[in-house]
Amino acid sequence: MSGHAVKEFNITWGMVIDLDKCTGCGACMTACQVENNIAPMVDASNKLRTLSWMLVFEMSNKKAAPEAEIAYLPRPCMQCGNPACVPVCPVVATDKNEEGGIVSQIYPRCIGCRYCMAACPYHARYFNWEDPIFPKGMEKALSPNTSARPRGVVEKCNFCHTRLMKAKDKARQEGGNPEALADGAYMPACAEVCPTGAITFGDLKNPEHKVHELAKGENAFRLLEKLGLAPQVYYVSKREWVRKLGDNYAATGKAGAEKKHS
Amino acid sequence: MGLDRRGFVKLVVGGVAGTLFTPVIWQGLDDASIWSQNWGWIPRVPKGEVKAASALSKLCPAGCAVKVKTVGGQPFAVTGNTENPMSKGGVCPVCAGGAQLMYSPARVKSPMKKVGEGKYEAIKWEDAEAMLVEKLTPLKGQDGKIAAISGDETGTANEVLSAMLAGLGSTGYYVMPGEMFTASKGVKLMGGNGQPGFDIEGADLVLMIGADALDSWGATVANQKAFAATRPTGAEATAQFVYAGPVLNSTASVCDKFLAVPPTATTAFSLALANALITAGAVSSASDFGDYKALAAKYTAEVFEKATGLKAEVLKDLAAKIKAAKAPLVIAGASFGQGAGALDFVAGASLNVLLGRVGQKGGMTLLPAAPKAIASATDRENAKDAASFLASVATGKATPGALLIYEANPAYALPQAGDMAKAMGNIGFKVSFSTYMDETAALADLILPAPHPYERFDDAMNPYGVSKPTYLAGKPVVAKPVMDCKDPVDVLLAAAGKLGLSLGFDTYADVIKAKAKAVGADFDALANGGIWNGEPKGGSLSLGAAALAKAPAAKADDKAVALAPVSKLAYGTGSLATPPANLLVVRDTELLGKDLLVQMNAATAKKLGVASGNKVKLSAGTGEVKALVHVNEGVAADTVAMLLGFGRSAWDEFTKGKGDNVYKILTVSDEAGTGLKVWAGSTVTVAKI
Amino acid sequence: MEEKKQCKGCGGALPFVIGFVAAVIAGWVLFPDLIYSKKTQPVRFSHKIHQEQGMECSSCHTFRDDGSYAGIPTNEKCMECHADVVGSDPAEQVYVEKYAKTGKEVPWLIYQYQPDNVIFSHKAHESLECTSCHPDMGKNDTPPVYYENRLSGYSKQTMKMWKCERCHAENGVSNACHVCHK
Amino acid sequence: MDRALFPDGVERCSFGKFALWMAFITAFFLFGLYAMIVIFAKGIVVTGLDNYFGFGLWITFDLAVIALGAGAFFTGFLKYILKIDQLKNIINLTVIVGFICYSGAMLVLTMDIGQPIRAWFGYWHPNVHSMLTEVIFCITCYCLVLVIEYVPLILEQKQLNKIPFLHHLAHNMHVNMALFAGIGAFLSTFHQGSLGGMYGVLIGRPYAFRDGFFIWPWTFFLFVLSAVGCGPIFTVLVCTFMEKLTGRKLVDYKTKALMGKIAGTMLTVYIFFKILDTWAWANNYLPSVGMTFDQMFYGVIYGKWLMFTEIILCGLVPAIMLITPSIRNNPTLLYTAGILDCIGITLNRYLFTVQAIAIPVLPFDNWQTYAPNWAEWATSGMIVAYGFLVMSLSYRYLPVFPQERAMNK
Repeated sequence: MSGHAVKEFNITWGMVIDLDKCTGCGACMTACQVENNIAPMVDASNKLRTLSWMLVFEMSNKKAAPEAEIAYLPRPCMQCGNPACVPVCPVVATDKNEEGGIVSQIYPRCIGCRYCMAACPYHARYFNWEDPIFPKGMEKALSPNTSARPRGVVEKCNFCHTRLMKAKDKARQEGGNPEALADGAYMPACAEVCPTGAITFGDLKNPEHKVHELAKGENAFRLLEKLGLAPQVYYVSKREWVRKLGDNYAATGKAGAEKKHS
Repeated sequence: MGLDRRGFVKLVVGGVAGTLFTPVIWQGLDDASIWSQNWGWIPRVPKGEVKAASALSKLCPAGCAVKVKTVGGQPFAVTGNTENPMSKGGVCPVCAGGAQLMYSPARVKSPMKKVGEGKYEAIKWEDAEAMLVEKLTPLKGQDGKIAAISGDETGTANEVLSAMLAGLGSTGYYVMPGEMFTASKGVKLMGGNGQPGFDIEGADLVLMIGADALDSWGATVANQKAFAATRPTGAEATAQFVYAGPVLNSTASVCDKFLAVPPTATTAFSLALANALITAGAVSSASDFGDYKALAAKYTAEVFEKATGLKAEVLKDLAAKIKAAKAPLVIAGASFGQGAGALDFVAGASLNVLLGRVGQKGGMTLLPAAPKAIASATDRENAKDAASFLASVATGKATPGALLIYEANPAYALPQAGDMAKAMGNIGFKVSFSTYMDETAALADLILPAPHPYERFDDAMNPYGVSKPTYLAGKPVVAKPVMDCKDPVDVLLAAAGKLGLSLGFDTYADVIKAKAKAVGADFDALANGGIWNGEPKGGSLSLGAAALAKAPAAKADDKAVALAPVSKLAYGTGSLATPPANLLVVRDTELLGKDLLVQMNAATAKKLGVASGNKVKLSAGTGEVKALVHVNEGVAADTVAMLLGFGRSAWDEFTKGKGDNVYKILTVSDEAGTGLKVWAGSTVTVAKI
Repeated sequence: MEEKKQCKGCGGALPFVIGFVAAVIAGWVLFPDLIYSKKTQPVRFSHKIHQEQGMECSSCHTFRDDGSYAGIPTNEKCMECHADVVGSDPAEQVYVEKYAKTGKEVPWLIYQYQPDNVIFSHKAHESLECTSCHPDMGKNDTPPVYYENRLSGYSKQTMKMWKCERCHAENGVSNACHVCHK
Repeated sequence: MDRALFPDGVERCSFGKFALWMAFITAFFLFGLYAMIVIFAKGIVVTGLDNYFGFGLWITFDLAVIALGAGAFFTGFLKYILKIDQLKNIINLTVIVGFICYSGAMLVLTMDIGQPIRAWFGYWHPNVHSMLTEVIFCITCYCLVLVIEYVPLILEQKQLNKIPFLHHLAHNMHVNMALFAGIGAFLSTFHQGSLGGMYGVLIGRPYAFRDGFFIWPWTFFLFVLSAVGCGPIFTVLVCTFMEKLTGRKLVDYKTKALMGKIAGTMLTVYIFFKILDTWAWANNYLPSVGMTFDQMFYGVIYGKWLMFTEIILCGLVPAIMLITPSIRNNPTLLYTAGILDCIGITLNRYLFTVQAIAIPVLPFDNWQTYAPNWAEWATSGMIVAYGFLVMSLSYRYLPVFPQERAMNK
């Protein structure tokens, strides 16, 4: 069916998030909000109307005390290899055509039909319900890296794509190769800020990047692997119940999903 | 011949047809859509050169060594400082949104004078400073007439403050309660002195009793980095972490083992563990080992089970683990970073002594008192606590005429906050040196706005928890503050001068430079993101048996349940309401609309006859708090957990009136034998409404 | 019946033609004037004079160490020479009085203004001639008039997306959205 | 007073009565208009939609009316292409109903998108892979076709028709109506399908995702069938409603029964495949993505009863009723079956729109529930009112029902 094949790229920017390290402190969400100019909400407890490109879910093993366990799961955009959101957009406001495989979202093109939101099972896409009005003066502290979006368009995490552009320029300036950035030369805000280094970021295809091996680890898995969206975000956990919660196992009952490397 | 209807119609039709052959419609459509892409009321993003400047971001209690990113000189983001060995490139959630806090709507924009209940008027700095001097002059030289409360644990500003008071003939210098305070007292009870430190990095088993070391206890980021270093992604962990506390909190969520221990049973837990270790053959050369052993023996498996509601096997397993470990470390503290009293600390720390871990790599250390920049300043370990002070103000035992409040929010962040706020009413003249319009500033007669950390010089000596002497300092990132504010220390030094008292410095910057010199550090290196480290001092400790002997046995009260306040760094601190950039982080299972949620496990809920979603009233002492029930299996037996930091009555639209202030229902009691006030392990009664 | 007669009177297609022509003229002649407002630069900056001093373009329009492009220089740069009046040109006077002395940056009008949602790397386009996108300012003594679209707020010279795309396509450069948008 | 405008030889209620009726409807229309203005001014934040429910009442409404409006193209197809002449008695009505449904749907869509000013991007920057693009194009084109089919009807208005030019124009358009009917049939088939395709391609939404044929998921075909399975009978219901309202006979029962038969046949085919599809989905597809049938439902609001109501009570039952002559020929039963049929299809559209996105696909996520708020109801109501207005005017002034004169002698 149209648009339903995994797109291959020479560079595949991806994340490996170690859930055994994530304390759910929220620094990634804050750094993301700052980097991407998301205006503070007066009622941020209404999670059905908030904008959180990076969202930390709380997972529970659903056991009663004292066996109860929880884990925190940071959820950026999965930058799927086979995105559900891209083929459905009627106006090409989102695409996956660029080297690196980051799924774009173009606010000036988006008409706000929200079809892509309906398509994304990770809820990684958000509709801009209201104009981004910042408390007086705070607009002076806006980040230069992301344009402020008007209301009525859909927005989402793009792995801080502007940082990629800047990393490439730096490479050019220093006579390096912008298409072969060193590990760590380009990092999204969340990965950079994380105090426990739970988020590793890099090119999944590049053996010199840590993520290359980590993504293949025995405890690595992807969310909803079975749907075949082939996310570029991997998770790692030694806890089986966590891995099981990463996908639906009604059929197989087994944890840890079969790996399809994008 | 006039133009009739038909002719007119033709004309119009022709016009329309003609228009189709011009750019009007097409360009009009295009421009309209472009207009919708750049609406005038949507803020434009700044342009200019992007730089990063080192800063000491003292927004969180420990302070993060960070790089502040600026565009055209304007701070917009904060990233870690990878060169700094303390934060190693990590940033806490509060400091991550530090740049936005510069423009928090809650910032005090200029000096303000109270002109009536909740009414203020902006005044000029000269007038403000004159007013300060004028009010202090008559009180000069009378002990106890001028008091000061500091909420900054690590800054040298404390030296200026205490020295100034001393110089004005008052001993009324108090600090806000914190782990540092009780721990130092605890160390004294164990026959030592100095601030305890914990070498998490070097340990291969870390048992945290209460201490929420990976989120809100001690030097959070440093702790998190140490923890992370033992868990290389995709490889075997090199250390085990165990959390024993009332709530399955952030720390517990990543620990290998979580033991749900009610806040009322902390000492019992530690001593029962000591008992188990001793039975397993642990011996100590400490002089009071005999008494200690006898004392611990009282804490049998049965006592343990009764006090904690846990199975005795759990304790055995833990003892075995510890025994097997090469470098075990025990960290004791209140799960919310204060009010634990010294005995809980001693009980925990004594385990380190018992295991012979004091002064060892990966063990507990003692930090020597740092050299002072101002000789007449009060030593840190001699600090007195603000809670007791305000309590005596309430009863009229203390009658200060003026109160200087520096970076502290006693009206909000002290147990029985309601009474504390009232007590402040008995003080004639209150000055608040605060960056934000907090609850205390709202009660003050004079508000002197302090600069944001990126607008000022500041330093941090030995943040609590660090294993070796540590000194950080920072200088402003921006040329001038965005509000009309002055550095409180500069103001104090000037005032002191006018009161005829010279402390030898004119500005805080000079004080810090002197401090650096005294310590033997290079200020410029520090200001550029560096760090100074010294060596911990040796010295042995007793097991504190004498003190522990007075520890009351955990009493089971059927009517009341234990209250476990939870502190999450991201949601702010007593002196900082949830920052705008952190609002998203708060979960809807913690705060929903304007309601705070109270967490308890299903068994407790059943016992209390409440269910998820019920609105309940929790009361203790003179305070009461309303909340919605949320069943959470991560809470210890007969315990209810609630988040601190909500229920603000000042601040901004984002925090004001959101949730309720749990400090109101923390009840203070006197700790047997130590004379300390404690409020960890307060109990509350829960009633459905 | 009444109407029918008159209709004969009002010359068949004539009104139609009149309307048509009028509209076409309005659309091509009046409209462009209406939609754009004219603006002049805050300071009459003469590239010509500066070039005659033997200055290179790159002595003001530089790349920074991180590969980002400084674009139009800030006061810091200009004041290296013009902290005080050095010449006789009244325009310099204006600059020194209004900006250098007050520390206020000059609100230059950018002929190639691009909105926030566009990210453009001069570094990536270094191999191209400046003039292939920018007006040839080098010889200018008086900066050209700046035409601003009243509705969209863009400069008349703002390069539209289709132009960027065409050049990218011709040179085999990706036209993926994020290559140019942020 | 407006008697001169009535179609030849038919009675209409007094102008006063008519005006009163129009005023009554207009009230609803104006309230909806107010809501629409609020929405354009403040954005759709004023609706009940949220991060989990990007689609809600509006999209459901659109899909439903477009399905119900399918009577137009299908009847047209049968009348002009397959030459079932008897349908001429109701063809005009189907056109008007179709026109109302489609123009209404398009208006709702402009409200539904967050940036109405950019609505035209759908044509200027189309994404050929998107089923929604197909929908946008087909719906607008077909709406034009419906206009073309509606125009001659207007031109046949007694007074207008006196003008020779208009008279001939109308006539010529009639002559070529077969052509338009053909185009219409083609376009509608595609967008009815594309609407189903929209959901069928949602690989991330197990409730809606389906495999298919070439680029078209099975839902594509199911939506076409379900549309033609309810469109014709909906027209009959409208017609009957008008008869009850005006107390006049408009279309003979034979034609209605025929429409019922047509709808019934299509519905039967549809429901047969729908049941197969559902069975395969529950037993093959869901397990393959590790989900169970039960996981697709939640409480009462998203309970299994909805699916059973849709497929059995409002699918199988009316299908049987409509294809059984004895039942079909009993007016009461025919109308009952018709109502059930229309409810079933509407429910189907609702489930694909709302339930599909209510399901927490992430195992650690929770169910969310959606309820439309006043703004959505009011605007949807506005479209219904708009329909009533157009229909009332058409009925009063246009020769919609060729049989009316004879039947009301």
